[in-house]
Amino acid sequence: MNIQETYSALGLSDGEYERILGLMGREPNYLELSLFSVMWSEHCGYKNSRPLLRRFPNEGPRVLQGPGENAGVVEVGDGWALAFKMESHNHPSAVEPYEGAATGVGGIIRDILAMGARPVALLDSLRFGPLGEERNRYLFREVVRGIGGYGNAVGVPTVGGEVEFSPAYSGNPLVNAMCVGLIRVEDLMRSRATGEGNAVVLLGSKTGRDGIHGATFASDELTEESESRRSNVQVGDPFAEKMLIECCLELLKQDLLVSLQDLGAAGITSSASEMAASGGVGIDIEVEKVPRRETGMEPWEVMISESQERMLAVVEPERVDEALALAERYGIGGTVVGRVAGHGDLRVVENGEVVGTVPAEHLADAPVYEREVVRPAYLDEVQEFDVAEIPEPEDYNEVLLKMLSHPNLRSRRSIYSQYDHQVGTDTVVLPGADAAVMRIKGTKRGFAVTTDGRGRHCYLDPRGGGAATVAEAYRNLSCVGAEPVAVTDCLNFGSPEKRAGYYQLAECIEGMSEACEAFGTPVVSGNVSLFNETDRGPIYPTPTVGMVGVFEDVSRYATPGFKREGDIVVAIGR
Amino acid sequence: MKVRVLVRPKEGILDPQGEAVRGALPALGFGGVKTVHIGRLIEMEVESADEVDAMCRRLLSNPTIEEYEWEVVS
Amino acid sequence: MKVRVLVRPKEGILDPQGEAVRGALPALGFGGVKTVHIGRLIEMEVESADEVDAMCRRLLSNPTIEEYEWEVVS
Amino acid sequence: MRIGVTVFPGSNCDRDALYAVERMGAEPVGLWHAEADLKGVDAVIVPGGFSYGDYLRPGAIARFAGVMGPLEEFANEGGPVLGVCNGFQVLCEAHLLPGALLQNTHMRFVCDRVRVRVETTGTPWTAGGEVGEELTLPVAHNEGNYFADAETLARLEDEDRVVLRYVENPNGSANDIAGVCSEGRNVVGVMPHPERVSDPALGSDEGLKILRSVLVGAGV
Ligand SMILES: Nc1ncnc2c1ncn2[C@@H]1O[C@H](COP(=O)(O)OP(=O)(O)O)[C@@H](O)[C@H]1O
Repeated sequence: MNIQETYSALGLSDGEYERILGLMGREPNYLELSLFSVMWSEHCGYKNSRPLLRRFPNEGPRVLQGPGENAGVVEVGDGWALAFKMESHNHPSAVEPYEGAATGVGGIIRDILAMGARPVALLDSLRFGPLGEERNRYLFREVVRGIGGYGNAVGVPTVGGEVEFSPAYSGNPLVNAMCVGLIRVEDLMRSRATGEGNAVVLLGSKTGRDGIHGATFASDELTEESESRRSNVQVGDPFAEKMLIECCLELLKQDLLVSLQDLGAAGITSSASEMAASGGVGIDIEVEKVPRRETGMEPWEVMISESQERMLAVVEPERVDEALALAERYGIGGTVVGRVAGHGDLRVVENGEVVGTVPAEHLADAPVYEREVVRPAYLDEVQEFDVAEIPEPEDYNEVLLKMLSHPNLRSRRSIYSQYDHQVGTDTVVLPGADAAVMRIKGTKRGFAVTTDGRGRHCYLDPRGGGAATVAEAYRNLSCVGAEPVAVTDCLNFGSPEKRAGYYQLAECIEGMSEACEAFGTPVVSGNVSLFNETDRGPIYPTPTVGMVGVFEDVSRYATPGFKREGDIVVAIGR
Repeated sequence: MKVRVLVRPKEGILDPQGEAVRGALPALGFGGVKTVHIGRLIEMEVESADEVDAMCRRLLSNPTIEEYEWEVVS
Repeated sequence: MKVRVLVRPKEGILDPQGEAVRGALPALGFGGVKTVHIGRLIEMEVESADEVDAMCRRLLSNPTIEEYEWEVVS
Repeated sequence: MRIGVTVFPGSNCDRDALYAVERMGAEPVGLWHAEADLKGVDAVIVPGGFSYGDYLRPGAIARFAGVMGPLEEFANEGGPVLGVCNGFQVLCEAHLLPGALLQNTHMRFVCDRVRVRVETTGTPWTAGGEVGEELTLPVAHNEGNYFADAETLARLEDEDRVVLRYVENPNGSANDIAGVCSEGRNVVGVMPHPERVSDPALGSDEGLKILRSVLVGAGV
């Protein structure tokens, strides 16, 4: 392979390769190129969405941590805070639904854990094609099983979510998972690496070839070829995750960690380079020390493997033994795999020999593609439609029955009854209401959480749909009696390289931002999933919103349902 | 005729069950076990063996993460 | 040495998984399958075969509901 | 009264059980799986979860953990032991209770609230209830389908050892059994989670009827 074939195969464009040459001042080797390729994928580098994301308001009186960390954090009161984030696992779930959904749950839990918080609630926002098609039925059944299979075992209750069916999602399901964690304000952890000479410790499972180039894969359209790249799929191990959670929380409690970061997309590469870049330091990874599950792995494979259930921690040298002993007690792996260094590079060392060096800030410095926002032609067409033209139904009873039995409206019980929604004994309002309500033990306080998405609305009117999505979440929280405080989101869109896709993305963000400003609910974290397209075309633009609200007194919650004969029914609003 | 199908995690794919069992064994008093892999055993009574391979591929195993082998046992 | 253990539901014990697979086959166009039973396949690398039977009895199978067989495969 | 709660790798209702013990008005004591020491507790709860990931079979591995030796001794000497959900599975695997828990017949995990009937008050964990009394308790399991051979089932019924029975069977259990006790009656296993309904803040404390029985039995 010549160099151009090599970088193209890694998903880098000519311009991006030029940029790498410029930054490095020399030709990168294959390992270094791999590092750039994963860090500059849309999934890690947000190269198509970053300029648009700046539009989101992200400040507010309760915000302790906005976007940029592993999760956003808001203050609840009495010294408590909530860390939360939503993330997509659409592509992995399209290929292997059970494991894709399961590892999606595992990944978002580790994001919350990285903030030092105990994960206390999960939600899932799902989209599938119509259930008349066998493949869609399979995806739906297995995704739900996967979410339950992981969440139930790991002991974090799945307290809410939503699901919709539409032909727009056939073959490209959306699987978005949200996690909320609880933490004392003073215990908030950040991922910034500091302290030259501190040890970098890898915690959790062994490293295999799982998900190699998964981050690049997640940023591609689904094609026959990506189907055949399935051998990359990651398999989740909720048991290992459970032990990882308990171990990390204990390490934090005993004050043994300087910083903590989850290993998600792009594995050690992204975690180490992000920790280094935000701390303004360098990190040396001694790649031969990384415990492996498979033989014959190359350094680049170890560096970008997405093996699940791993965390990276920075530990002071004199606390290392204590930290490793604790990992042993929890039956998980704990290995010193590197050091914080004075230089600003991510340096990969194999048996004493440097096999790759890239300044961490360059890896974080993905190119940004700003495009012109041009209104696509389809909008005029769809907006011409006049609702008044729909003929009045003759039999409203029949319409009502039809509506009630529609897959998008009928009861979700068959889904949430497969999720343990009570483990932890904090779930005050169970699934089936407008939002889940959780208490915080030892206080009168609590919080409510919901997820919402309106793909069709966003397709017909991206700005209005974006705003309405936020408004729906806001209403859901209001209905249970909570004060809505902040938002996380997952932007599921088609290709931004196409005019309609980019317009939808930009306009939805605008609509969501306007609504968030109006409601005073800043966006504190989120995730982007672009290129959701199959040969049948793009999905509906589907930003999903996860909103969190708080209660000063959680006993003052409301639930839907008529409570008493004779009560008066009032409709509020226009 | 009776057919036996063995389904196991593909080479290189994580086998959390096997790992957990192996990891637990020494503490449980079972020494000397180096690796453990856990899969599925499927035994079927079929009229002919013609379609067994197709069944393995389409239903009995998940080709994304598993491999299978089968044999006629009687 | 490599040991293979097969664990299956005892005769007469409900096997909902096996039933479900059998029930799903016709819809996929696979006829002529009379019974399906699903059990566990365990493959281990062990230092000696001395303890394998005890492991099967005490850990790898539950005699209340399952039966096992094992063999050295290499 | 001091009540121990075992903590296996993968237990996930251990913290809930410890909290419920506090709600009962007793002193909670965590019992780490690797330590062969019951720390002098007066009763033990084996909580729910997925010990060792439920890999192999639920409860199969946990049964060999260090804490199980003294627990078996304690049980054989008549000490009150309650297994909840995965704890029930562990106690069956350890032969402290008869039978086994198979996969739910509908093959799905089920999380719901179900009505159960108290069938006997002759155990330390139901002494505070009434025979025939109905409770609404949460269930959350994939393998809750109680199985025992015909002879064992007949014995359990004859000897009044069915402790809780489902009013509506959520998993296919033989004889609608939701809980049984040992021959000595001191070891009880139940699939429903009494600890999840032990706090009015969550809408019900019916589970305390079961948990607090052990205080009644001990004359507290
Ligand atoms: N995929 C899911 N996972 C968990 N719970 C769900 C899911 N889908 C729906 N629910 C539950 O059912 C409730 C009602 O669903 P739905 O009518 O779709 O919600 P909404 O009130 O947001 O329109 C949700 O608030 C949630 O509690």
